[in-house]
Amino acid sequence: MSDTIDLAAAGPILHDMIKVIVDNAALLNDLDGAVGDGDHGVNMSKGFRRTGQKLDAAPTGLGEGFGVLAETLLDEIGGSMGPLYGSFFLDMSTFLRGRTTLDRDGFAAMLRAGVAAVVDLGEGRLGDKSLVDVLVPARDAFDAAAGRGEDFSACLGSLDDAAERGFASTRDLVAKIGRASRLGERSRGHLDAGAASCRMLLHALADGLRRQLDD
Amino acid sequence: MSDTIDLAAAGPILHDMIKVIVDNAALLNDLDGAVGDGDHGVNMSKGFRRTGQKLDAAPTGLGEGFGVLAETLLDEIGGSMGPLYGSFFLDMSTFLRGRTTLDRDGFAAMLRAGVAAVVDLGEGRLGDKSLVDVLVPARDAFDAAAGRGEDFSACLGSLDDAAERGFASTRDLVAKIGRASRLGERSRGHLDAGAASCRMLLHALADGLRRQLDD
Amino acid sequence: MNRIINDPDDVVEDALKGLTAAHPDLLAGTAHPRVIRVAGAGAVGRVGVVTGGGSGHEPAFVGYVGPGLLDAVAIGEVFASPTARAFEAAFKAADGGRGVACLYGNYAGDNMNVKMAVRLAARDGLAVRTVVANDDAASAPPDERGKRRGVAGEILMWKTAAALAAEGADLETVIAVAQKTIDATRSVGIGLSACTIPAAGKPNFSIADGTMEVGIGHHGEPGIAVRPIAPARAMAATMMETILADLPFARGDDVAVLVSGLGATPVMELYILYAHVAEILAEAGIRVRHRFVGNYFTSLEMMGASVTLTRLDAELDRLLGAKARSIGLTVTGDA
Amino acid sequence: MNRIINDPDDVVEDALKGLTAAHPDLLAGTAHPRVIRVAGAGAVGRVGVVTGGGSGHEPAFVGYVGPGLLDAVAIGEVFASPTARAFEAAFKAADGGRGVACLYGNYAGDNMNVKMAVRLAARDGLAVRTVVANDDAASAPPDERGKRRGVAGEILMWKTAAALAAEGADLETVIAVAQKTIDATRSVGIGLSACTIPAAGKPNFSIADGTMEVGIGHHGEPGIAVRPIAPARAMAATMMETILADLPFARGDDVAVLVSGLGATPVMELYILYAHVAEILAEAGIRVRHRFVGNYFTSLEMMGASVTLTRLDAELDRLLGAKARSIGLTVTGDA
Ligand SMILES: Nc1ncnc2c1ncn2[C@@H]1O[C@H](COP(=O)(O)OP(=O)(O)O)[C@@H](O)[C@H]1O
Ligand SMILES: Nc1ncnc2c1ncn2[C@@H]1O[C@H](COP(=O)(O)OP(=O)(O)O)[C@@H](O)[C@H]1O
Ligand SMILES: [Mg+2]
Ligand SMILES: [Mg+2]
Ligand SMILES: [Mg+2]
Ligand SMILES: [Mg+2]
Repeated sequence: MSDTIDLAAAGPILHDMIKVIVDNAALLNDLDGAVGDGDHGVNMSKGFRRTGQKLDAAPTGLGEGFGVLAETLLDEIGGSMGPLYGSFFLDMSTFLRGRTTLDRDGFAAMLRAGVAAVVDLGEGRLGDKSLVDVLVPARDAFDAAAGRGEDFSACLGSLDDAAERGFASTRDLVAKIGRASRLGERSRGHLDAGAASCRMLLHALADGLRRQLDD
Repeated sequence: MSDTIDLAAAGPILHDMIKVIVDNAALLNDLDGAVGDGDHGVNMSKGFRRTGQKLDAAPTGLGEGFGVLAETLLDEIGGSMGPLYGSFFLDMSTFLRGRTTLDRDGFAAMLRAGVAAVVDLGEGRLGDKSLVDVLVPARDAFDAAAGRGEDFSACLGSLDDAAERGFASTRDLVAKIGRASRLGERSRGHLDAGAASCRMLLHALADGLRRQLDD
Repeated sequence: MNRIINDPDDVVEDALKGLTAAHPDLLAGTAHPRVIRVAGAGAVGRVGVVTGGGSGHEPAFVGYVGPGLLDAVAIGEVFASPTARAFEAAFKAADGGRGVACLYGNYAGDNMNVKMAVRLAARDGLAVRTVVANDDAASAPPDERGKRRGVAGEILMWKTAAALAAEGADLETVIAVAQKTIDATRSVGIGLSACTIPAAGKPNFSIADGTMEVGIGHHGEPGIAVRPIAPARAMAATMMETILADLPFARGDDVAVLVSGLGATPVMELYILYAHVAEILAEAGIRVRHRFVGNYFTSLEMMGASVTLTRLDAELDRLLGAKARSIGLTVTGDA
Repeated sequence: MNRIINDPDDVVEDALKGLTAAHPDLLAGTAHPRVIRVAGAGAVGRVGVVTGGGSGHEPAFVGYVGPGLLDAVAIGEVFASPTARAFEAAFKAADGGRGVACLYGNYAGDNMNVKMAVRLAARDGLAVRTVVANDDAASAPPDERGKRRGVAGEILMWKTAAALAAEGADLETVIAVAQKTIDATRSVGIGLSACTIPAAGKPNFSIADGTMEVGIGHHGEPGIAVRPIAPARAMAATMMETILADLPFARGDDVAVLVSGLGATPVMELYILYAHVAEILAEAGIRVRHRFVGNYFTSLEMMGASVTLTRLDAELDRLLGAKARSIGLTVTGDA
């Protein structure tokens, strides 16, 4: 058991994040197909697969890895996902710059920076049926658990549960943002694709970090 | 009985020619529709109807009337029919210029001029499945009858019969000219639309002149 | 799907090869494969003017790169925003030392990628200011102008801003004239048939034969209403009602008019539409100073057309008439 | 049929209203309702250059009227020859006292109407000489060149002849350069979808989805073969085989290339096609001196494209680069 992540050792977690996106590309396409243009899996896996190749060639720590991922998304993925996820990982990577370890409060600050970048760029609000419905509850749950004095690992557990609930909550929402918002009421009853990919990414991240903390 | 036409008095024959085209526009369209683009009746009746209006407003003799018809066809009918029938009537009108009467040999010369204009312009030959399959046999039959010493009215009768046979002959021809030529062998078995209108016009002309000669 | 393509995923790459090969005197590639810049000296010593957007709207966007017009353009996949990096690279390609004006259309993806690109460029000390076009009067009510899409009116904004940049104006002034142009511009489209993104293989919307989509967007976004198809004269009336009232344009105004086909509508029909637009303007006492009729901003092989009006002051009038050369628009200045 | 028209019988008349209203600086009407002439002084003191043809091919034919290009054009109904009288009126409108060159395409109706018009003009003492374009290599075998149709290659013939007329050449010399241009020009088209003449209301030919009509004519005339649709690269290869071997073009030749859309094919696909054409020419050791890619000569909303090559000598090269301004083609001379 530890309270602090060695960022260099945490680099491989990125592979779990990449794998979950690549493996679930078809599922993400299907979710997007129900209310959007069915390309969310294509968009995401394009950038993530390419990042995997770069990291295979030149492994990095977690912070630099987030940077490579961000650069790749900004370089290769147009549309909304490139800049949204790109700025999420870019700002988390910027936060990690110069650090070798990450503790609970550092993680909280890093996540707040990433989530703020997404909200700032995309202007999405809670309830709009988007990434934000996963990111904001996850961030808030982590902060709340930390406020209650729980340890890093437990806080990540709260984050993971909140991300799952946030994802599930999108089913009953009417899309206010993105392509699905054109459908109005007809977007209700479908899970949001971006929320799905976000939930997968946060789960892989939390899981990887907890495994390292619990070692 | 007379041997000579009073051209001023023959003017109204043009109305018969106009009427037969206007009345048979649908038939001409149908014939053209089988192997062409189905507009021969439209094209012809447009020019002939307009000529009728002009002649109603300002009646003329036969020569001037041919001139009005020619001008109208050249003015208002694009495609092939405007110039072909236009030059047919223009050159016959030019031949009649300055004359007040027309005898058998004059008619032969006039018709030769008109037919030559059509052949010169359109480069159609006997057997190509076109106007020419009516015009050339009609002209030749008139000349032959005149050569046998028959009178003007009898020569017109020969012309009329030959025009009818020429028209009928187009059924078994393969089109070598005009739009129907694209169909090759498939054009066989259909009467030619231009030959039909030409046959109608020559019949109306011969009939009108014979009535005047036989008066 | 009967199209002139190779692998449907490569259409943008393949078309760019042809574009640079066909216009060596006008266009040049850059280190970024999705950025095209003007051939020759570019924006040295003056403000650079940039845009970017999805492919499939040709001649927009790349077709407006040229002397007196855009300096560089970022190119996205068909109907998709270029990447943030492509925008950033376009800014750098257009930089002549006096800053860059990025004049683009109001779409979620473009907004985000431009915003990120501006951040990326700022890290390298490059000053980029933006104007976002929202001329499509049919895409949101007047009190929600911020939601309106940018359509063919962008071309007039590029023209005035680039002409002013060519005169040596500073970045702030170029941005101000671009904003003034788009604020004085209203557009509306009518869609008559759908289009197919090659990689998708089938249309993702439909317009039934005998109907028209009034207010359609450049990607088939639904507009104000689906109506039975009407004569050209009635289409023009519907379109002009929408835009005249929106600015509003008034008796005595000077305007530029742009009638653009959406791709597959024959050019003769665009002139039929223009004839009615001109009639309506004459009746309204509005003077037409510049007229553009053709396929200026298309949506693949969609049928239909858009009408754009810009109210002109003396400055905009002068700038629209300034010399420019590009694939989509050449003004010789001899007229 | 989702079209921007009023009464389908009035499309030509309605479009002409829009054309003259949209281009007051370029086009002027004449006493003949189907004849448009260049605005301003016209051909005074030099040879007049005229063409004519059916409507529905816009920007051809009227879109090539302008300074340095055509002086007047006779306009027919959709896909139908203008009348003899319209051609005659165009000759008169273009007459600047040194005779008129009528440069038109090889179609039965046009041939006859031009011939009649020349006769009519001669009665009034106006000297008209003609060149008939027959650049469509797919429309008849090489030993029957007289039967070949005139297609997009006409544009290059108009350009060189008009540029020479602008230099002050006499009628014989202008006719000779037009003939030289078209003799050195070969074209071929591929059709990917049919088109509908508004007055007919439905297509009078069809191209099945998944097939292409190799060698199609500008009115849907059948070509060499109906084949399964192929990648752009293979289409280019087929087209280039047809035209390269026909002249034949040879290693070391200088050429102009014109890739024209037939109407509805997206412009990006024309550039995809051009990229392959350029590759093939480079491999064949043929140098491209002038390139034109766009919707230069269309067939209503037909999908598909044509490729035209002209072998250039120094004179043709110079004349193609000469300044000209028109709806369809503007050469600034700055390139
Ligand atoms: N402004 C925004 N802020 C946050 N998330 C957004 C925003 N716009 C769209 N999204 C997310 O993007 C997802 C769709 O992504 P994707 O399909 O890759 O892009 P596109 O809609 O361009 O095809 C949606 O499910 C939604 O979660
Ligand atoms: N060169 C020609 N010489 C004589 N007659 C011709 C020629 N070309 C076509 N025709 C005639 O024209 C007729 C068709 O006329 P029409 O339908 O009015 O014109 P289009 O073929 O232009 O639609 C044919 O039936 C044929 O008789
Ligand atoms: Mg998408
Ligand atoms: Mg999507
Ligand atoms: Mg016909
Ligand atoms: Mg016809």
